[in-house]
Amino acid sequence: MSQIHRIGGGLIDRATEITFTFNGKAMRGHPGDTLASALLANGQRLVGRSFKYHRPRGIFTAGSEEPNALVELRKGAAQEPNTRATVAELFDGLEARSQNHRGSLEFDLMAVTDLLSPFLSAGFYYKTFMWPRAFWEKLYEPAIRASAGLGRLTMEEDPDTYDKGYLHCDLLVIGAGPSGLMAARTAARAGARVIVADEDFVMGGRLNAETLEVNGRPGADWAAGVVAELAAMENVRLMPRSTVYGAYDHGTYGVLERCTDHLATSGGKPRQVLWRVYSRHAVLAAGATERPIAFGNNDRPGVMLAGAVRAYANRWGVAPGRRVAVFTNNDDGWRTAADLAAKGIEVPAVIDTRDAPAVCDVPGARHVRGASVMDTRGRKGLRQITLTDGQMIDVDCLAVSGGWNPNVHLTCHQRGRPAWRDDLAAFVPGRDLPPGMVVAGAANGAMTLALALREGFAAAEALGYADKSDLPRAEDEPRECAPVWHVPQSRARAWLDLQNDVTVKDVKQAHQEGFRAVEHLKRYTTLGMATDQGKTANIPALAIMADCTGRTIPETGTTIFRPPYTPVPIGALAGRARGRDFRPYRLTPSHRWAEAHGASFVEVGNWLRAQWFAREGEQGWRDSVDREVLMTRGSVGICDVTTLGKIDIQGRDAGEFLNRVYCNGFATLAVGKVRYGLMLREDGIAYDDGTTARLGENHYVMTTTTANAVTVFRRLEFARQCLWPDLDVHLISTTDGWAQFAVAGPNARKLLRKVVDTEHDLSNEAFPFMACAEVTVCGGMPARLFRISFSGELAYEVAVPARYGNAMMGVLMEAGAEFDAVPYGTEALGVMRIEKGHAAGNELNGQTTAHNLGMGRMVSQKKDCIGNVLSQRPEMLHEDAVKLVGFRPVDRATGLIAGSHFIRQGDAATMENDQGWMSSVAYSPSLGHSIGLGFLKRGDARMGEILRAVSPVHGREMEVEVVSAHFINPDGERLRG
Amino acid sequence: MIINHPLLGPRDAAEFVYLGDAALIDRPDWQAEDAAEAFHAYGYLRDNPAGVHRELWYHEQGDRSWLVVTRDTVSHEITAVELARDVARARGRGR
Amino acid sequence: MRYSALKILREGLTGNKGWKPVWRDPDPKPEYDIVIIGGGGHGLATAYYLTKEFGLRNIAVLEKGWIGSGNVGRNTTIIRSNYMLPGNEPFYEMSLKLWEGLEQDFNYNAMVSQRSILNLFHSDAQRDAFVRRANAMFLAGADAELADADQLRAELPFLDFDNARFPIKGGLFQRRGGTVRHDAVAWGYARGADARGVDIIQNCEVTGFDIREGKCRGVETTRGAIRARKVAVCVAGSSGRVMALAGMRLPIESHVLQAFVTEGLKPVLPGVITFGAGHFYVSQSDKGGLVFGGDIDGYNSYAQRGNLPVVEDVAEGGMAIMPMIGRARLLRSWGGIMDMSMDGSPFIDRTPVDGLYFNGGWCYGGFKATPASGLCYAHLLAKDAPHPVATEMRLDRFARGHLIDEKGVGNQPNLH
Amino acid sequence: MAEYTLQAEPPLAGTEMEIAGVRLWAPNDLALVSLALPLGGEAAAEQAVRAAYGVALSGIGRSVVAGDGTRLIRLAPDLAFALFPHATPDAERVVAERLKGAVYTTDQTDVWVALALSGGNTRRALERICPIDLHPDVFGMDHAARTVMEHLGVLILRTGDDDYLLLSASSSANSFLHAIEVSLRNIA
Repeated sequence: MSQIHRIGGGLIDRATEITFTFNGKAMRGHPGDTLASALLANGQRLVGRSFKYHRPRGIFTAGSEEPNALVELRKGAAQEPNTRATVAELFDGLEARSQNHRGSLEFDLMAVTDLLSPFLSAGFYYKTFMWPRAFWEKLYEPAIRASAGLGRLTMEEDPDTYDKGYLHCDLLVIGAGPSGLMAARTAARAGARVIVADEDFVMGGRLNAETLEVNGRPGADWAAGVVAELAAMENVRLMPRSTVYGAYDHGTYGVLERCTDHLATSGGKPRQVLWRVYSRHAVLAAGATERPIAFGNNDRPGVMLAGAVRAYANRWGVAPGRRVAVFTNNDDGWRTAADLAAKGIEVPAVIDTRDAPAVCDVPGARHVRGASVMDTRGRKGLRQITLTDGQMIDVDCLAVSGGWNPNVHLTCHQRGRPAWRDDLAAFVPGRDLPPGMVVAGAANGAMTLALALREGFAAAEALGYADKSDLPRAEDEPRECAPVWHVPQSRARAWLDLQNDVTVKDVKQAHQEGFRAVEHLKRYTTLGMATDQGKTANIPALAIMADCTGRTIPETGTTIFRPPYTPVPIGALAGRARGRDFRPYRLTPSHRWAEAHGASFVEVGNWLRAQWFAREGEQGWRDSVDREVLMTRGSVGICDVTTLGKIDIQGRDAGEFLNRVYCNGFATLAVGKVRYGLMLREDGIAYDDGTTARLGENHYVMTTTTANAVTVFRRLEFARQCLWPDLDVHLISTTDGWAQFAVAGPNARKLLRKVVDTEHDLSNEAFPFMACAEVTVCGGMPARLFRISFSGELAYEVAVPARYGNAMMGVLMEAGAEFDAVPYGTEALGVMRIEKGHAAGNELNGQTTAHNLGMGRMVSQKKDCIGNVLSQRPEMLHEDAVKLVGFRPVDRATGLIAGSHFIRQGDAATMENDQGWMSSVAYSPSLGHSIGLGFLKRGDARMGEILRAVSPVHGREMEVEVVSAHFINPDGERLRG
Repeated sequence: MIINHPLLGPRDAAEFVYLGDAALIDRPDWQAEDAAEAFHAYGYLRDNPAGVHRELWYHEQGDRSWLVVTRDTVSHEITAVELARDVARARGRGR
Repeated sequence: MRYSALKILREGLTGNKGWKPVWRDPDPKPEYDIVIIGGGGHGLATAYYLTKEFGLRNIAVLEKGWIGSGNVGRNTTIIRSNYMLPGNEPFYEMSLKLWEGLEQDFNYNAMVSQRSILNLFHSDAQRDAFVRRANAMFLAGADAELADADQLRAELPFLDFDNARFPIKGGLFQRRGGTVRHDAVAWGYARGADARGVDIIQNCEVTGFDIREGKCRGVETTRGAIRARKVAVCVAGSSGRVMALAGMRLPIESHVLQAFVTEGLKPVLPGVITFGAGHFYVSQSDKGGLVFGGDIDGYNSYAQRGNLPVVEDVAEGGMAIMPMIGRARLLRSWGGIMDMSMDGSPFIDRTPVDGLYFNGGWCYGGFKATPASGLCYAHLLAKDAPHPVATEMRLDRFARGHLIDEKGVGNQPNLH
Repeated sequence: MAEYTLQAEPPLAGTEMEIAGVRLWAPNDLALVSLALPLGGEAAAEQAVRAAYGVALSGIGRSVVAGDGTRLIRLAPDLAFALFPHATPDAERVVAERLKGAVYTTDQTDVWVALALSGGNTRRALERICPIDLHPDVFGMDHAARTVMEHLGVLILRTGDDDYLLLSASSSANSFLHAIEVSLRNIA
């Protein structure tokens, strides 16, 4: 097929011909075409099927409001469903396919639903498909789902990349039509930082689609001139192919820039950029959208909006039909007739609902006054129209104009309500605009070119950007409109929402059934819920409802629009944050050493930590972990514990501050000592624990758990700034600054002795359990040494500046070689802490109290500290409260299951009989069987009791014995030794 | 949203972490007769107004200051931003 | 009027002219036995069960705007009973059972679709917590199923198993979970309540309470004063506003939660999927749109709209677990106002004012709770005693120290 | 002589590239020490700074370069950073000795990692990740701001017409470099 509908003129590059395919059929077009203009040029009228009745559909509009012409664009993983052909820029090699049909586009098997339409009226599905109950999921719903939906996702990962960005300006101009360009030029000349965003790939708005003149020149030329001037200014950023999709709080706008959608491939560059624009002011100059008139069978391919018809002729040099009738209720429809006739296209008739004289001379056209189109014929393309006066006219295209609706969408994004203007028979922006926004031009109801230019200028001026240049000259073209929404003589179905197949009858039925509020109407009939969000359908439907209720349109209500203005790909909203770039990785200082020594890594928050270090010959992770535990307890092990939060706390009142943020006492901590601290939330729940070391008179270092490092810091700042602002205390995080290693096991001291410089006495007497000091290692390297133990062994933590951490790990291992030192990972760490009965994240889960954890006595009632008052609420201290205890399987060969619940022997496994839960389990290589920590009602008083630990989700249960949580070395002589 | 930081100028609210009603500054006296009740009200009961709300935001991705922001919960309009430390002192908090 | 396939057939053949209003549009009477404030899902369900289960008749539901205009019309339509704590799980399990028979019960197809819900986990600690939760579900008579990564890969091959920042280690299924056509729930309850004589009064805003001598005797409204023996507040999202009229402060903050839907797509998702290392949950509607959401915006708000950071955060979560949705387009976003309570759990309780009852604090668990909330509130109103599955949903639980905190984040509503 | 010696391995050592006409590199041996001004001792602290460095602390969000090349960055009313070339792991002691106990000092050298960018396209690249307005009239010479880029906390400094120094947490150095590098590639 060649471009049989191509005519002269337009803003396309005729010298270059490009090829594309539609449903596999090769076609040709030119740069500057949209897919829609090229399809029309090639005579392709049928482009899709409707959602519900699978009716044949053609191109209806020339913009982003398109309800019909949705295609699957591109192929393979790059295939994108539901792309509007009317805004898809044509490129060489473009592949498009129609969607939502079974069988071919021409012979859609699902079209049978159209025959059943009397039974598929509004909301039919709420009234049936209920019997038998099981059939809904098995039969009805799958059938409905299969026939619903539009395009297909490929199920493959989106192959393109996306980016984001942040822009700042004084003025964001939304829409580069006449008013937008005037506002931009005025503000730019006044020196403002201006951004102009327009969804089209050519700026100029309707000027590109019209034959109107500015300053005696074609409007498109004037626009190009202004664009060129703006492009040359440093304070202006022009953003074509950029849709302002949302107006958010405080002058924040969301803008989607399509960078490579007009190219065959993205070439490794981001396909789209999602900009967040911060703007002091905005001029909304988004123009207006034409609306149709509802009449019988008004959905056939060939029935189009009048403004679109002339846009195709004027901008793209395409005749949407060979014989085009115009059906209008307003003056603007006549412009289509005149422009087409001037292009040599036959216009047999202009049918005007108004009984009024011709608006202009249209050569060759009959003027049918006071009449309407009431029906059409032509199954897959319009052939004939029938008028209310009985005339039948053969046409292959009908240009319909029901007037224009200002594009008020962005004015509603902060819940602003549009206001009705009778003279325009349309909603215009209301008073409650987003702060900083001014509306100009057709978006504001200024429907003529001269008005639009003037408003654009005035908008900039009103915002304080004055420019002395003259307003360009243009005419106030005739724009009278006499609202007609529906042709009542039509007997056939008359469509309102073309995509979702909502007809006038559906609206009437909704009214009949009481769904009269606008939102009820939409939700019940699905009106305006399609991909076009009812941009052409909502107002006519509202008018029909108003008619039913006998109220005016504004009394009936209005729909308010929500973001986005046009749909935004999820990929663009996510930007780079996907796959492994979803969140940053934090690596421990010894990460490279661990990689080189067989570590498996595990995600702990954003950290990657060594989980275990497999050795050759080990059969699975348990072998490695058991070995790491046994070798640590047997001699010495080393673990990178840098991820624990470290907060440097200084100030004259630092000690007092600590005394208030920990529930246990800190007032007496001596310099050179470390103390375990338990932090409560103000609601009395245990929150975080760790150790705090006093390095100097006014200098402490707090450690937090890995998980809570950030939030503890935040809470401390709250206490410091908001609760006790006059304490002299200063906080700064040093988590990343120090590489910290646990050195644990009976040979820990011997190992460290080789590394810590000799002037530091490490003897048990000089450096006992819970001592700390600033020392040097490896010949003068500043380091910190803490004698603390998570494993229950003789243990230290030694810290060096982080950049020496990788080397330090190697040095510790080298020095430990004679003791057969092992590196151990988080698994062995976890096993050893369970063996020792230390609570960790599974126990400090934000639901447990110090009382539950067996640390109730730590909560001092003798001082003011966060959480101590509310921790004393009666039901938190209940004698029946759960207590942290240890468990071991009665059958030692059985593995315990974390998450099991405890049930008394003989009781049924029900919630009423629930005695608690197992929070952590591990295989203890030291004991040779599985052990667990768990919370049990009055657990501390039930030592020796045998309970059932049930895990119905595993289909398992086992007998367990309640034991002390301190499985290993309960007296602690090892860690003090 | 944009929070006009009293020291740093306008910043995207995404840099901040929200806590809640600025009444959280007014932590009760732990030794008062009615301490249990006062802490219950402090910890759990909120005015939750539809309108002007004084609330605490923390500039976590910034200067780490806690701010008291006066914001309308219906329109989101912000009419004042103060350093929480100043507010706390003005409300009588000290050491 | 009973709905059936036959009825549709008959109407279709006669031009669909015989359909009647689904609910009447009565003027308020001067007095009712019970006035329910709030024509949302919970309020309408309460009215329905008061008539159906407790035989009460003289009831009005007062709605400020149009029924279903609150969160029942703005949620992501998910039903499930995968809770952990004794104060919650039996209640939500009863709710799920009510969902299972709801449509036949009120003769309205709300498209209850038990397509399953899957919570992904990404760490061992998360798995342990899920096992604890799954077992609690079993103890309460609910269903749960644990799947490892291999099973998930077979069942949901489009999830990102190979390139994920937080690898999927497995998931917790509740196969009986799923979705419901949310608006239809309000309409179905309204229809059932109306048929049993309940007056549903739209465009009737409560402007005050008539409280004298410690007893609530009625309400002032934009359509005049209405006397009532009992007044039942049921306006989650606006609880703070309405209860302020009665001079009451609540353990609740109002927050905005955004929700999103894409353009229609052919079926891609079998059920509901939630991400365990970010904020994202998604299902696909019968119309084909991916319906998804994430975390609340995080600041007190009564504006039914949100801001960009959360939109982007949610999309990031989506791309992190299913990068095949990158080219699906977000079509519409909206915001609902949540009653975020201090422990993330709701209230169905008497108030210190005699005759004044309160139902609220649903956080974002309100939709799935609709049937049980209605039944339990009706029980409380009819018998002045809590329903056995709702005994812990009391306003005084914070003073007593009995928290129902599923997430363990404490008295900071925006973290629940 | 000790038996063992430790070799420094700064996370991004040796990073040096040019993309989109922008030079991107990790400066060597940059030390960073935080200075906390004691409550009630602010004047003394500022005096000590002036005495030690010959310059006054700047206003918040600004920095000032002392004669010895130390850049003093004022981040909050009671917090400043001293950024200076220094190779050995004793930066905190060096600064503390100069300030004679008038401020609380904490070594921040290894908490952070630095990347420098230079070239005409720098702002265009940073636009993709930086929410701060970097327009030269707004974010002037020696301005400093802490903000968030690609989920990373970043301290950004303007050190020349088209020169910026960015600091972020050292543990996420690779992700930080990746974020900057992608920004440059995306505009190339």
